[in-house]
Amino acid sequence: MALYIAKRVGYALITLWILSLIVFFAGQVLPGDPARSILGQLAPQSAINALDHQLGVDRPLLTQYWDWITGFVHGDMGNSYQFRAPVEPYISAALQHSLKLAAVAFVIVVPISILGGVVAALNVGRAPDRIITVLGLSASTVPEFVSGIVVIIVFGIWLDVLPISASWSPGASIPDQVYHLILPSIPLVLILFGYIARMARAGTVEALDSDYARTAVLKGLPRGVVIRRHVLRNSLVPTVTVIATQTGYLIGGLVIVETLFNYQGIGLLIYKAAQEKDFPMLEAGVLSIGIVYMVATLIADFVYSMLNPRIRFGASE
Amino acid sequence: MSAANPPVEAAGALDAGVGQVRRELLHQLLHSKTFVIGAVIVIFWALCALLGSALAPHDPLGQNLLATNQRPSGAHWFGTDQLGRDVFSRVIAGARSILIVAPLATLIGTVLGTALGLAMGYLSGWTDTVASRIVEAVLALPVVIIAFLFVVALGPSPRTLTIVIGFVFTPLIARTVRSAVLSERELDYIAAARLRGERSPYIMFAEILPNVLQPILVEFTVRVGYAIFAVATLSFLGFGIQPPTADWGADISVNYAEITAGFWWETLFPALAIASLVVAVNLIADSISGVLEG
Amino acid sequence: GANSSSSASSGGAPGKPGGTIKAGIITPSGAIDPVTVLDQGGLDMLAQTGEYLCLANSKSQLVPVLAESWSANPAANVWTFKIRQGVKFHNGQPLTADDVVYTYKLQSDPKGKSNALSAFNGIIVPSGVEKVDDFTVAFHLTAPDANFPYVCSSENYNMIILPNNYDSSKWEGSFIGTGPFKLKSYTAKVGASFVRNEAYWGKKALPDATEFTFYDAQQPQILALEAGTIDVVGQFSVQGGQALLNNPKVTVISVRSSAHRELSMRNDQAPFTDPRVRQAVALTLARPDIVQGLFQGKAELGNDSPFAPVFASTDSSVPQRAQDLTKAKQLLQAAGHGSGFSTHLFTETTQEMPAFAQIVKSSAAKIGVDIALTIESPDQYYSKDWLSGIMSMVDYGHRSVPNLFLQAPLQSKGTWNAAHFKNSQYDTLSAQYIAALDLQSQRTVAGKIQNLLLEQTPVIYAYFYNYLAASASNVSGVEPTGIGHLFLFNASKA
Amino acid sequence: MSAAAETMPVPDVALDVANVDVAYRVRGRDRLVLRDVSFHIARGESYGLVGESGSGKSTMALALMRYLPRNGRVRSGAITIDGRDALALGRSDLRRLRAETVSMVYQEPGRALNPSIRVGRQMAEVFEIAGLDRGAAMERSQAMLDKVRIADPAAVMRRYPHQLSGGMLQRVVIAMALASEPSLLVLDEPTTALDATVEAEVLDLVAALRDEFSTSVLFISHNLGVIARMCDRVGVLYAGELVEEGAAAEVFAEPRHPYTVGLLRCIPRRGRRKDHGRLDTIPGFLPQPGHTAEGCIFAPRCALADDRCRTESPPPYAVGPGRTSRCHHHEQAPDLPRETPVDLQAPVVREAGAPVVSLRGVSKTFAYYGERVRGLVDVDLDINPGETLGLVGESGSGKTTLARVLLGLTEPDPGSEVALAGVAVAGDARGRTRAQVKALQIVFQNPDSALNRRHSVRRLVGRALHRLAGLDGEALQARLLELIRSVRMEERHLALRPTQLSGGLKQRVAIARAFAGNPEVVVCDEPTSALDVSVQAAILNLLVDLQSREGVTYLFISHDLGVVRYLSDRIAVLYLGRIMELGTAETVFAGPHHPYTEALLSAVPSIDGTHRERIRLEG
Ligand SMILES: Nc1ncnc2c1ncn2[C@@H]1O[C@H](COP(=O)(O)OP(=O)(O)OP(=O)(O)O)[C@@H](O)[C@H]1O
Ligand SMILES: Nc1ncnc2c1ncn2[C@@H]1O[C@H](COP(=O)(O)OP(=O)(O)OP(=O)(O)O)[C@@H](O)[C@H]1O
Ligand SMILES: [Mg+2]
Ligand SMILES: [Mg+2]
Repeated sequence: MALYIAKRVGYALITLWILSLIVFFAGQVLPGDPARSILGQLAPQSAINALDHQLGVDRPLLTQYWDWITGFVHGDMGNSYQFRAPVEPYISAALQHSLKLAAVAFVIVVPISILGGVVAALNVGRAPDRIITVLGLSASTVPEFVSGIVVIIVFGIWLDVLPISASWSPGASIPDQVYHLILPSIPLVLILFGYIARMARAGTVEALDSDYARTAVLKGLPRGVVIRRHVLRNSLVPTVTVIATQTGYLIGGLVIVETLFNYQGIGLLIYKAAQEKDFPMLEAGVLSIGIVYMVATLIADFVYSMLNPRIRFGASE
Repeated sequence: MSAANPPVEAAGALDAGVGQVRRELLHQLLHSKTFVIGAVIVIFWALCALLGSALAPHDPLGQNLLATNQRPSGAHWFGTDQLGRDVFSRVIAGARSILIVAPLATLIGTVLGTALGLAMGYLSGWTDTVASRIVEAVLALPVVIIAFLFVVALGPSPRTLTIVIGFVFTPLIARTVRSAVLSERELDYIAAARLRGERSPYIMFAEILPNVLQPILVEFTVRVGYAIFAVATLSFLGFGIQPPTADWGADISVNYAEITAGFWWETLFPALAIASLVVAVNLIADSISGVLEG
Repeated sequence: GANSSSSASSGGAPGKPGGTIKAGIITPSGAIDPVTVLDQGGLDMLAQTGEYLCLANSKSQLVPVLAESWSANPAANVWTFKIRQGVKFHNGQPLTADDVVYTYKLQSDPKGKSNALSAFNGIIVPSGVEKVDDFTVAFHLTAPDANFPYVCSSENYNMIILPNNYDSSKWEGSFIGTGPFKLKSYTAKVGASFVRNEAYWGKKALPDATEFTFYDAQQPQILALEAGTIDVVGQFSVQGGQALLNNPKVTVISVRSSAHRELSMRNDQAPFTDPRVRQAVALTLARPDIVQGLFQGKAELGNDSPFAPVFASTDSSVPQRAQDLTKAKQLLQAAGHGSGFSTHLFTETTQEMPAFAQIVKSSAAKIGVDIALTIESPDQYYSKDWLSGIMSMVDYGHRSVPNLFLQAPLQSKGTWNAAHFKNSQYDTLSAQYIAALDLQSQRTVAGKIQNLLLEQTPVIYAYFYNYLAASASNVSGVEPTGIGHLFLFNASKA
Repeated sequence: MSAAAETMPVPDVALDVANVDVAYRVRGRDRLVLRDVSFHIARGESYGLVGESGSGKSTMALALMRYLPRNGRVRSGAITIDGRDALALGRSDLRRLRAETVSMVYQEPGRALNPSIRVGRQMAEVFEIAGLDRGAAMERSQAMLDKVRIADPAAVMRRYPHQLSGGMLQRVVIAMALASEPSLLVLDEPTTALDATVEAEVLDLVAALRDEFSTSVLFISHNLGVIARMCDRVGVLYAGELVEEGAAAEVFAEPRHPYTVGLLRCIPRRGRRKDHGRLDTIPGFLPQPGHTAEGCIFAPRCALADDRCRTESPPPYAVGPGRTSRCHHHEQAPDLPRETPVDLQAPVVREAGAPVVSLRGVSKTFAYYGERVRGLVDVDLDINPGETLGLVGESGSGKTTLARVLLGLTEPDPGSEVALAGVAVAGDARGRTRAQVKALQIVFQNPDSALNRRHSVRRLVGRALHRLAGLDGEALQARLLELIRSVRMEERHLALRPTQLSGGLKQRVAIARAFAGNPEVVVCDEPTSALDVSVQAAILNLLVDLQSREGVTYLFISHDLGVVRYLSDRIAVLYLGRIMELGTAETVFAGPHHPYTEALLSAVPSIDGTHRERIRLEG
């Protein structure tokens, strides 16, 4: 078990390191130089050169990478070119925002979609199954920009019941923040619903067909108990891991939703950073997303292994 | 062993022949309602993509600056957009880029992902460990950022979209193929091949590949749906085909801002087109995997 | 929406004081540093608490602010500004000539990184800034400039006056200035809030406080205004802003401006080496339709020269170019391109520019000219295609005088001469215009330039669009400027 | 139970199945897999249901538990359990029936228990249904585990299923099944997944508990020996029909249906060896599921069949007290003509000459979740040219590992030495010369896994000929045909893929492939254990034929001692990766033995009912 976890953590660290290499060197394809993008098209070349030197972007790439990555490891994420200030507060604020939105979306979508998946599984091939499957499919295929605009118009403008902007005033209470996050989370809920429900359904169908479910039924246990105690316990565990793999998308992939709802999440932050050639911001942002993603997968792995005695107790016979 | 000694098991095939199995699968597909509905929609859009403006009542590019943002009417079934162009015609003509890019990108991703997945699964060891880490790292990158980098390097175009989506799909498909290969490589026919002295490429492509084609096919059909979604989203961000060519995602992106002004038709119809196409592709994918796996 | 020209709001009955006005503006693209700000969000922030020597108002007239008056010597190469007395910075420190000198030396240092350098370039260097006495500053120009006060106005938006020796890169922490509002809080990427400066030297601001929320796109701002989350949208374009134009609960504030798009054709590359070809393309545009279609009428016709109708010096007797396809075809024929040709237009994804590019494409197609479009992000456009594309279209913001428009984009040595237009007659005329001291002689030269450019058509100027801001209809006194400031000190909520 | 007995007339039968038809709905059509099946089980009786794979045994069991798969349905007939009409029960009655009256145990004990719930908790559920509180239920569970002779039940109850061995698990499952003291216990191949020695223990346990609980038992197996040992009466199921029924001893001693007769002749019994002549076989194939032929279903494969058989379905003829046979010619059945001639040229072992293969100090250690698993420990072994060396041992003893090391598919630990014709060879097949690779081939246990299901027979065998015999073009085609005929298949089979072939045919293809490069040694790793007995016999005959013609050497791995004895010249016994005993077949079977060999031999149930006294191994 400890070995298992240690190996996972080791792998995650290697993955993060590769990720850092990818962002760092891929970021170099961005045209023009950072100083030009800070100072504008009209600035004289001498000023550009001076600023480039000050930013250190005229040093050899490997040196830059080394300085950056060693700084990062020591908790120094570097300075933003755009804001000429440490990147860290921007990243952490945006990350907090993103995590909040992801949390709200998860809190809504996980119960609904698991319920949907289980109900579908219990009715395999019958009307509820078809309806849930097709609805889920359809919901998860509507691009966010379509569903987002629809909910804004319906709930924000016509019905005027929910705030259409996800940004709350400073010092807003947690319930107030959640209240602001309901609308933005709807497109995410729609997209994730079909996906998670599908997983939950597949897992449950498999568990229902298993020998141990048969044992439970043939013991004479009531159906409800069989499902709760024997089926769901095993069928939902893999779903947990699947949910974790969605955190990458939920944290970093919401550029459109964040734009639409004017929400300062990390997706938008790094997208802007890429546009502004703010390398330190871009790199730190992508790496932070990577870290969150890895941590989520690790937690899922951990939960999985806790819920799965086969791993928890090693494989010793 | 002589001719006089007749085979012990005189009867021939137990199971149906390959051709017959294919025919049966097709039969099953054609009798599945979801498949038929999906296929009809996809065929409809494919026709639009092929014939394009020939089917459209108006020139999809024809502007009329004095009749912009007209509501749907007899003359313009879906109304006109902010340059006075016929939305219906643009929806018809807009099928083309997405219907070329999405399957092509998926195909590229599938081919590369299959090759990578085969190598990871079969060669295992270091190849697998290293490739798996890279795959994980790429998967942790937000797609929009990947797309942005490619667009910067290659310029916005359908070709760029194809490459981006193919690139993003490669690791995803590689993961699926890898896990299929992992269970396949434990089978004894692989050992048998090694006992004939076969080389790795032969084993990967001639022995294993045909056996993992089924999950790959299922993955492919499912991925086409995601590809359509992705193409629409990236076109929405302006990474795809350039105006004035009609394109659903791009048309939504230039017009969605006007929904609040009441010009819903400019956005709604391309959005419905996207939704119908993705749902149709998913219906097909669903029934194909149902038939193959069930 | 209800319309108001800016004069209506400034000339209306004064609103009642109090309340908090909430505005949405575009997110500043970087740190708020008076030296480096180069975008609208940033300049909006500077001007909330900072003040200029003078202000170019919505009618392009100069109004004294921190300078009480100014005057030039006859050669127009030494300008003397009288600084207002009794003005205090938010930290209580009084304003003196030292502060002005410090600010101007800082921003005009060619070795510095100031965004204002482009405006000071060739006009003034730090050594030309001279403190005469505690409340007088003299500027010794490197070349005569009759319009120099505009360079010292809000037009040159970086030029808010900083306290002597203030480190501009720390400004984001204090927003120190002399203006009617003081900073309450600022959160990068999110927003800022301000409170009334009770120690203000002039008329006190009406609102108790203002709150700015930053938006990355126009759409959420519009939605926020409609939903009542904000009271004011700092700027919007007709593209995507139709909802505001059509909404009775919204007041649209429209300011005439000289903001425009320049569609350059490479004068040094076939087939655009022939002025007849350039004219032909220009003749295909149905400009009134474009103004209607793209701007719902909230723009003025361009006549293929930078002399916008809003400029006082523009010679309005020069005939307006109109669509004439027959003539265009004849011109092409005469130039030897009777059967048309193919070319390429590069432009950016800014506001209506993609739509305008499509209009150009379809208009040119009517005379057999086939234009392929590349529409890219501003970054890419500027770094790759701006000055090299065979046809390229770029955006120019508002200026109160046409000087800038006449120089860099059109003069033979102009650094932004995307058309690669080299015409000695034009160079002479434009130099004359800039040196002309009085309006009458300016207008005379302007007429000549306008005619020359109509004949040469190196660049197509199809329209000058209004600067648009919007407020909820119960809010009055919102004052934008053509260059993008948003002044809320006169705003009030009914 | 006793209370009920007082108030109700005691039903004389625990289970009565009358004229039951069961169908599965496949692609919109009903596929009949059980037709007109009738039998009953008296109180306290043990009834065996035998039949080859696919004959419908499990379907029968599930039908009476009312737990058919979603697409399955009892079309007609009646099932009465303990006097209650099982098919008419409502949901709660059905639940009560399952909780109180019938229990079922099935093949894979590892999968029958919920992997994520502790064993004790799962057991206790049974008692909780009966109304006990948690504490009492746990106590009773422990007592029950004690009854199934599990050492330290308290500790076992705290374990998760994966922490128990297969035998332990099956005991837990049986304990759970018996906990409610059911009147009927259904056991569907309860020992098929277990080792011979473990199987024997579980069977002993079931027999003992049956006496103790006086439960009726329906015992399902394809293993005639097991049925013979466990059951009072037996029913033989063929393609969904019960073709013969009667007292177990009588049916096995004197079968009255040609199918039963053929089946018994397929099995190498009573110490039969290859030099005694061929095994007999049953021609043809099991009919397709859902077949709808007229007449007797066995007619197409029956040497006695006449026109009547092909048109008229035989009724269950009474052929003795309590015996029935669905054969018009049940009188002639015992004299069924042989399908395969007895004469067989037994292969000659070339006594002279050095061993073809010799292993010296071969060990293999696996790393498994950080633990070291010793697959082979210091094995020394010589295989002589032309002989058949039988390798036996329980599951996990290292038989397959030995084979793979020999072939170069698994690299042995350093220091191990594998020599081919006296020449040391590389541990990995990739490091061996082509001739060395060619010399060693294998027939795997499971032909489904061993044959690439996407390749045709032509390609499967042709590629081997190309690579190993270096043939091409015409020569290849000619040799291909020859080879395919020598395994008694036909040219038309060449175009088919494995999925279109029966298990027996597939194994023939695998054999043909193994012989493509004229190997010196062919390893047969349980080549018949995935096959039904009737097919097994034909494959064994083929292997013997090939050996006598090609002079090849076999390393024959099996856990079926009858088969090993039939085929082998010498036998090696493997236990925990070590060779315990090595000698000629006769000496090994005759003793004196290593204690493990003794345990193994005594564990095997035989049809003939001649048990050795069971030897138990500790540890
Ligand atoms: N769910 C199902 N749908 C369709 N056909 C089925 C289904 N389950 C079993 N069958 C078919 O019914 C027949 C009888 O199957 P069953 O499992 O009862 O056989 P069995 O005698 O238990 O075989 P084995 O010894 O392999 O366990 C087989 O031909 C099988 O393929
Ligand atoms: N790849 C492997 N990794 C780890 N352990 C293995 C591996 N292969 C085999 N083993 C272990 O080695 C031992 C011997 O296995 P082997 O497969 O040789 O047994 P066997 O006698 O063939 O058993 P069976 O009768 O079940 O086929 C077992 O304990 C098994 O768990
Ligand atoms: Mg069975
Ligand atoms: Mg084995």
